[in-house]
Amino acid sequence: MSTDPDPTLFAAPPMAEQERMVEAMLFAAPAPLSVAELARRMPQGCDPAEALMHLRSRYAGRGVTLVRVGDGWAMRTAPDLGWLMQSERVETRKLSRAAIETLAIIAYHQPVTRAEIEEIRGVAVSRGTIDLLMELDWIRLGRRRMTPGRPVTFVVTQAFLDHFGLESARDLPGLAELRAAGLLDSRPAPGQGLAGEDDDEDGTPQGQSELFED
Amino acid sequence: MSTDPDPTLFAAPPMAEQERMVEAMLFAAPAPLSVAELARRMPQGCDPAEALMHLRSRYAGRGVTLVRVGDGWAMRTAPDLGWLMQSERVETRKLSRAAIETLAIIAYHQPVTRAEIEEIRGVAVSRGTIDLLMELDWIRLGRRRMTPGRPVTFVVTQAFLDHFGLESARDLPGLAELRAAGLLDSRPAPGQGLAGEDDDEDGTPQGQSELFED
Amino acid sequence: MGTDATQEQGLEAPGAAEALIVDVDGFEGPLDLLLTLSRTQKVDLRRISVLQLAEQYLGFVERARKLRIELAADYLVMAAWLAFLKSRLLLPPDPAEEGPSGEEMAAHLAFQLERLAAMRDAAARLMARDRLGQDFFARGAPEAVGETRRTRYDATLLELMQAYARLRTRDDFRPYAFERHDILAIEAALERLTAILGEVPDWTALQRFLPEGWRGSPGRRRSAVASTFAATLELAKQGRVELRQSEVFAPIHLRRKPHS
Repeated sequence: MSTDPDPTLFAAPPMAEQERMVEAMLFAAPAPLSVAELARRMPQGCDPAEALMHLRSRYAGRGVTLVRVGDGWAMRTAPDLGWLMQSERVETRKLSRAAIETLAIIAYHQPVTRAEIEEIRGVAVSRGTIDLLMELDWIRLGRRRMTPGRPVTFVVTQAFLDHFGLESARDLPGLAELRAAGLLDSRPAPGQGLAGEDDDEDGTPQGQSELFED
Repeated sequence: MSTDPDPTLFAAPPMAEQERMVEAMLFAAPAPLSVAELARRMPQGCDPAEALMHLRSRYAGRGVTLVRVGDGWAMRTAPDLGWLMQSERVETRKLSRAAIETLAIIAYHQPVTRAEIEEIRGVAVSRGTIDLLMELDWIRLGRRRMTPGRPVTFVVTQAFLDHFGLESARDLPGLAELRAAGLLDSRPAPGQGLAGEDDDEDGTPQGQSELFED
Repeated sequence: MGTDATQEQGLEAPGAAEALIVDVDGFEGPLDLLLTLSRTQKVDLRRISVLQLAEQYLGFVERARKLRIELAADYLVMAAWLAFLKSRLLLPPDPAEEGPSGEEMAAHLAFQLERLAAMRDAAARLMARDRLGQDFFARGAPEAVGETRRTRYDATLLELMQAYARLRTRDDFRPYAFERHDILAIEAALERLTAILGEVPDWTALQRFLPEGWRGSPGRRRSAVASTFAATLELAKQGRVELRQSEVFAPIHLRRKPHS
């Protein structure tokens, strides 16, 4: 009659133990892990989000810190100690000015179409530039714009956030000021304006401004 | 960026800071680092051996531990948490033609015996094919056919339906639909080809072939 | 050094412009050139004189023409547009004229320049950030603890349907053959006998081994008898059954061979 199952079989491990688990997984992982991914690997009933908070404060100010990268979490060395890791530095290809500017425009204006990038820079975007940024895994295709021709848009990736040490695209330097100055608005040229953009007034979110609309 | 030369030249950083340095270096290093290697990278007057001892006790019992490897030191996930690190490397492979055809026959004709599958395919069904489909949990044994020899039958599983996005095997499009969708040549298929079905007159369910009698 | 500087000062305006022309390949298009020219006004971009800028640009294009330096088409398109803008800005507005006013056009150009400058600045700030692999680092030795390799087989619904379609339509092209509804194959009889042999330790008439459904109609019965008999011969040859017939045309009996 009283066949109560062993309660320890079903109770989640203590929080200290969950913290250890999250610590071990993030430590071993080559790429950021989301709360969902952590939860999937842990026993039922665990709360990785809470464990992460404990862990984050434990690592605050240490040589290795817990950082948020988009919807993932990762362990990274403290930036002020970078000089110790000379031998681990990866030599990165020097990016062209076109590539750097295109990347910045995508980051600050995302989701953004190729035509919009060209409008901002005043020159055509070469295919090689987009390919290179894709190859670096810093940009990817976003959803299509609901305008005639349904052009593809570009957005930045989690790897971009990881590379530049950003928690989210909202943390881009100077984003709020740029927005306040109206420099992230999509402003068509008077009269002759870009044909495509005039059709854009169907309420499609325009660039990063949507990040602030909530 | 560049630290003032004076304090680092003449006074070693505080031990807590040295501990941070060792922590960051061990974390970022691709291989264990010896005390000599640590000392070489750190400012003059540092004592990495002592920093290592502090670090070791700091990590005692955590999800990550400091371990000695030969004459070097490394950080490793705690051995008792190894089960969390079962990072599966998944290789996707296409099903062989024999397997996909066998699976298709089972899906369209279930419950179906091995002899019937062979009759439809015109070649023997290898044991490996059936085993693979069983292992994938896409097919399972149905009830035995009430005919001489009581042969086993095969049916598709819930996992099969999940994988192929079907609510039931009856959602599989019939030949007419396949043809309409351009998946079939225009010539109509002949009436019935299942020899085994003659034995089925004892009221056993007729399988899915009825779906095609249109 | 000092004398060089003095000499350059005297030639500053044309010298700088010619340096720009020679370096025209270094510009990322006309907007970039305009931005560079606008810097010479040494004012906030918001208070830039677009008229003056247009004149600077047109002067640049004019000098390039004199120096026989070929400019790409988009530089010339920009020059034409700026000439148009200049005329709009200088002439009193004509109410009959359609399209945007010179001020609107100038304001938009100023906005474009300011936006491009802002993006340049943002790009520089982005690249100046601490970067992964440069200033902060990921785990140097991601652990391969207990990596399990698993093969996942994949197949799509389309492939499944196509496989089935292939099978079903193949029948269309099969060489003509009699449908074998009333023929019991020897293989089938053999398989059946083998399966039930264990249950017949004693002498049993061959007729009893005919499958269900094959005992009624004479045609089917004949086929079943022949196949089953052939199958018993095969099994006898393998040493698995014993056969017995008391006289010619008498019923044939069989049993499992002891110790087989």
